[in-house]
Amino acid sequence: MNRKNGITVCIIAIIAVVLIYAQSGISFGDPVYQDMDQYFLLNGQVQTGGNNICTDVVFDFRAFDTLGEATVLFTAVMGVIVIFRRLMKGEEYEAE
Amino acid sequence: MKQSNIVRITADIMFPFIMIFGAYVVLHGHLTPGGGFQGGAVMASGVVLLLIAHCDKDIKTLIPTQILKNVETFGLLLFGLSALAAVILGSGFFTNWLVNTGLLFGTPVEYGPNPGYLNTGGVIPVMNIAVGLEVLAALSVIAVIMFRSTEPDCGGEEQ
Amino acid sequence: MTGMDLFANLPGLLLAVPLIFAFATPLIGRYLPRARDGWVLLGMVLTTVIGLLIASAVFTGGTVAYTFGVPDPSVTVPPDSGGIPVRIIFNIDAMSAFMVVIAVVTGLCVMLYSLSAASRSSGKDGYYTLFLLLVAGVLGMVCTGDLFNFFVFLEIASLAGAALVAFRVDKGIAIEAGLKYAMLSTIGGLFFLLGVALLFGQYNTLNIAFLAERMGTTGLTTPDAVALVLFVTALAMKCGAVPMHFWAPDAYAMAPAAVTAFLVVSSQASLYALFRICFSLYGQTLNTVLLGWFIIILGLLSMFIGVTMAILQKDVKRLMAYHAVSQTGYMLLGVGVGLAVLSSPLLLSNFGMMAMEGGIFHIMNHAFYKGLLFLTAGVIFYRCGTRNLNDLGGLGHSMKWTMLFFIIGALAIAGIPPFNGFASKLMIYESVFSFNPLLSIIAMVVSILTLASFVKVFHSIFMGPKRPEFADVTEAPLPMLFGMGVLSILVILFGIFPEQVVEVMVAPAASALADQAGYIGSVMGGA
Amino acid sequence: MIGNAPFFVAMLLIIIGITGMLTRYNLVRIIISLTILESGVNLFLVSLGYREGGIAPIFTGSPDGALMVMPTVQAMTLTNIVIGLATTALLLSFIMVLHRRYGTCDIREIRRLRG
Repeated sequence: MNRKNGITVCIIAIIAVVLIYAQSGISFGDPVYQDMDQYFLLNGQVQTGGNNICTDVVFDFRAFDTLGEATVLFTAVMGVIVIFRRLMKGEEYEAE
Repeated sequence: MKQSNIVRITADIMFPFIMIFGAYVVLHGHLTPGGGFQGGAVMASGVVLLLIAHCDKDIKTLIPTQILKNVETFGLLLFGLSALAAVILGSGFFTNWLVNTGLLFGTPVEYGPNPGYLNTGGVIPVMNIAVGLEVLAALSVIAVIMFRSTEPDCGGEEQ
Repeated sequence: MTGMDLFANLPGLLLAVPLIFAFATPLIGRYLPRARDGWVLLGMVLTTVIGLLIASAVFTGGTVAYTFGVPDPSVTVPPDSGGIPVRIIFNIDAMSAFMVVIAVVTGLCVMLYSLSAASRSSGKDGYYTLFLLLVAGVLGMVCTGDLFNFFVFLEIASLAGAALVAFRVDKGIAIEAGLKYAMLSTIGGLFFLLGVALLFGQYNTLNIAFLAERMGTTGLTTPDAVALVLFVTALAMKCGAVPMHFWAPDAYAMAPAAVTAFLVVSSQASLYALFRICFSLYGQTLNTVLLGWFIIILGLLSMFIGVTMAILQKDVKRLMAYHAVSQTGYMLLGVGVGLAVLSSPLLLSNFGMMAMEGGIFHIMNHAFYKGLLFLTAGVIFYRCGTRNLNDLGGLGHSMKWTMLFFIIGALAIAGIPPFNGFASKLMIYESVFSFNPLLSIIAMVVSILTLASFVKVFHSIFMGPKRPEFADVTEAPLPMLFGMGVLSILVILFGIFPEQVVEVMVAPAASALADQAGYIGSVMGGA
Repeated sequence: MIGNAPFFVAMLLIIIGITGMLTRYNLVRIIISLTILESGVNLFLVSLGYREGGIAPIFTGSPDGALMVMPTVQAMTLTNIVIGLATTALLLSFIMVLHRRYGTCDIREIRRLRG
């Protein structure tokens, strides 16, 4: 049990060091490249007619992602329906 | 478990207001913070409120699952087909084919701050409504089915 | 572009068709239950036709780039944006088209098989809907040229796969397997997203080609390296390579057989993404020798541990699942060798390309023969009600076609000529031998162990006297036989004419993977 | 270092989530850890788009010519929130069925599959 705890602590420590080291390479509040978002801010309103640029990005520039996201929600609903379905009489799969 | 009268009556009074607020968030998604998902989640919270307040009644008659499922399918199909309509009209998939046409949601907008006009945004408001309906129905279906499955004498959801 | 041009919009329709058919399936299943089977079959056939059309367009005319949301989808970079792609782009090169072919062909066979396999269970609406969503998820994963879009489709495929793994809910073990799969997929997905975030924070783009170009000018920074580690971890988890393979046997064994056959393709889509990220995103920025050796070692571990664990198994599908882990190792080995020599053109042309072609060819072969094997295991379970090797026996008398298909699949997985497994394994052996003879010898030993394991399985299922408890067992229904028949014909055809297949599909795929500049150029223009 | 505090906090949340997932045995707690991990990723994503002194990217009634923060990460975060919600719902329904079958949520007791 102690050995397992040691391994867990090691894994967490490694992940912690790596992640905290990684974020130090990006500076907060001052991104190096901003051109794509600047394009959205300058042209989004005229091209899509929406004042809320976030919604413009969600439903126009990256609308395909949004379809995927709605699909994920639909998948979860179908999954929940399938999991909680009422089984037919005599429906049995696992022979134990 | 039976809730007290205060809870039930408050829920009944609050329900329409929550729905209206959710619909506002959905419809103004292209103008103010919010959108289909947020508004849909607000409306679904109204449904969940009803579910909690009236949990002693028969949920099947209060919130019919089949209607919610149909609403969900309708929302998704509206979303998918409004994107596909662009292909039928001769441009790429997901092109905003209603914008700047002068038709429904088609008023052109100038760059810069403005007070916000509802009749803008092209297919964005249409998709907002579609997603709003879908999220409302999806979250409600999940909540209703999970809730129903906790009842002891319930075998599960019929197919 | 004027008028309705379906042909230019095929990549969009490739995703739109299965998604819209899936959305409508619950409604049709509720109000027109008789039309449901026809509806889902129609959806799958349409998807297959579109997929094959795209693949033929790519193999004859080169990479297809498709931009979502603009009037002319072939314009990837808007003229007023200063040369940056801003929208989601599907970048279907030969490698993607190759994966599309695998996904649609396997998907169609599995769908045919499902039509009778699922006939006895409840919840068919959910089953078919989730299956179409799984197909759509895999197609999106292999077509997209956008990292965040890939993440979204990864989640669709993961959730649909998890729900399908848990489809047989009656005793709870399937739920446990589904929970494991869903949990692992979610963690993998979040790691992947963290990697995407690290890249986006620096380069402000999500397009793989444009990211590669910007990364090439900046050089490898610390967050880039961490992002690579996160990508490799997440995708190795999802494709079932060894240190993170523990979900694979459970999920493959507990899912319905048809789903298992497609889950193999889903894992391979993650494998494809792993290769895509190593080659197209990091190809020129990174010291690929180290990464190549890392992937080779992953492959060796997968091969060896997979086959060793498989020999111990009593459950037919669990055994096959461990073999799936083991075969994944061959693909990692082949492509890993290609990656290790990517920076040296001489070695690459001597044996590196051939190793990559072998590894990529093995992806397709594995999808077909492993799909076939899982389907035969499903038939046996469908007719006999058990998967335990000790309880089975003597089925050769009553299930002659199934036995034939099993033999074809087993010989193919063991790499015996003239089946397709031999063709790809030979390419891997030859090329890896010139890279490092030891690796090649290990690969051959694993192949022999695979053969031994399948001889044992064959013997205990089909040989022996006819058992009384299986006296009324008859041959599988026709749609199931048809689905298996198509796959076994493909297995034999690809085994007899491997050169043609390699020339038409595999070699373009391998060179597309190795050619990072071409990938960037297809989106950014020029180059 | 102090300038990167939002990133640091996000990474801390991720580490807390991973720690919880590795050390807890109750499935519901594992799901809670997963959501913490996910919140960390979302926080990291959304803080990537901040620009010094920027306002929300909405033109309705905004001041003239103001600097706005970057919208793409917000869209991505929105997408990931919904995906996370869907995943959590599915995982929780798995756990509900498991609890009904086995009567426990402890992974040490329900582990019937041997990986």
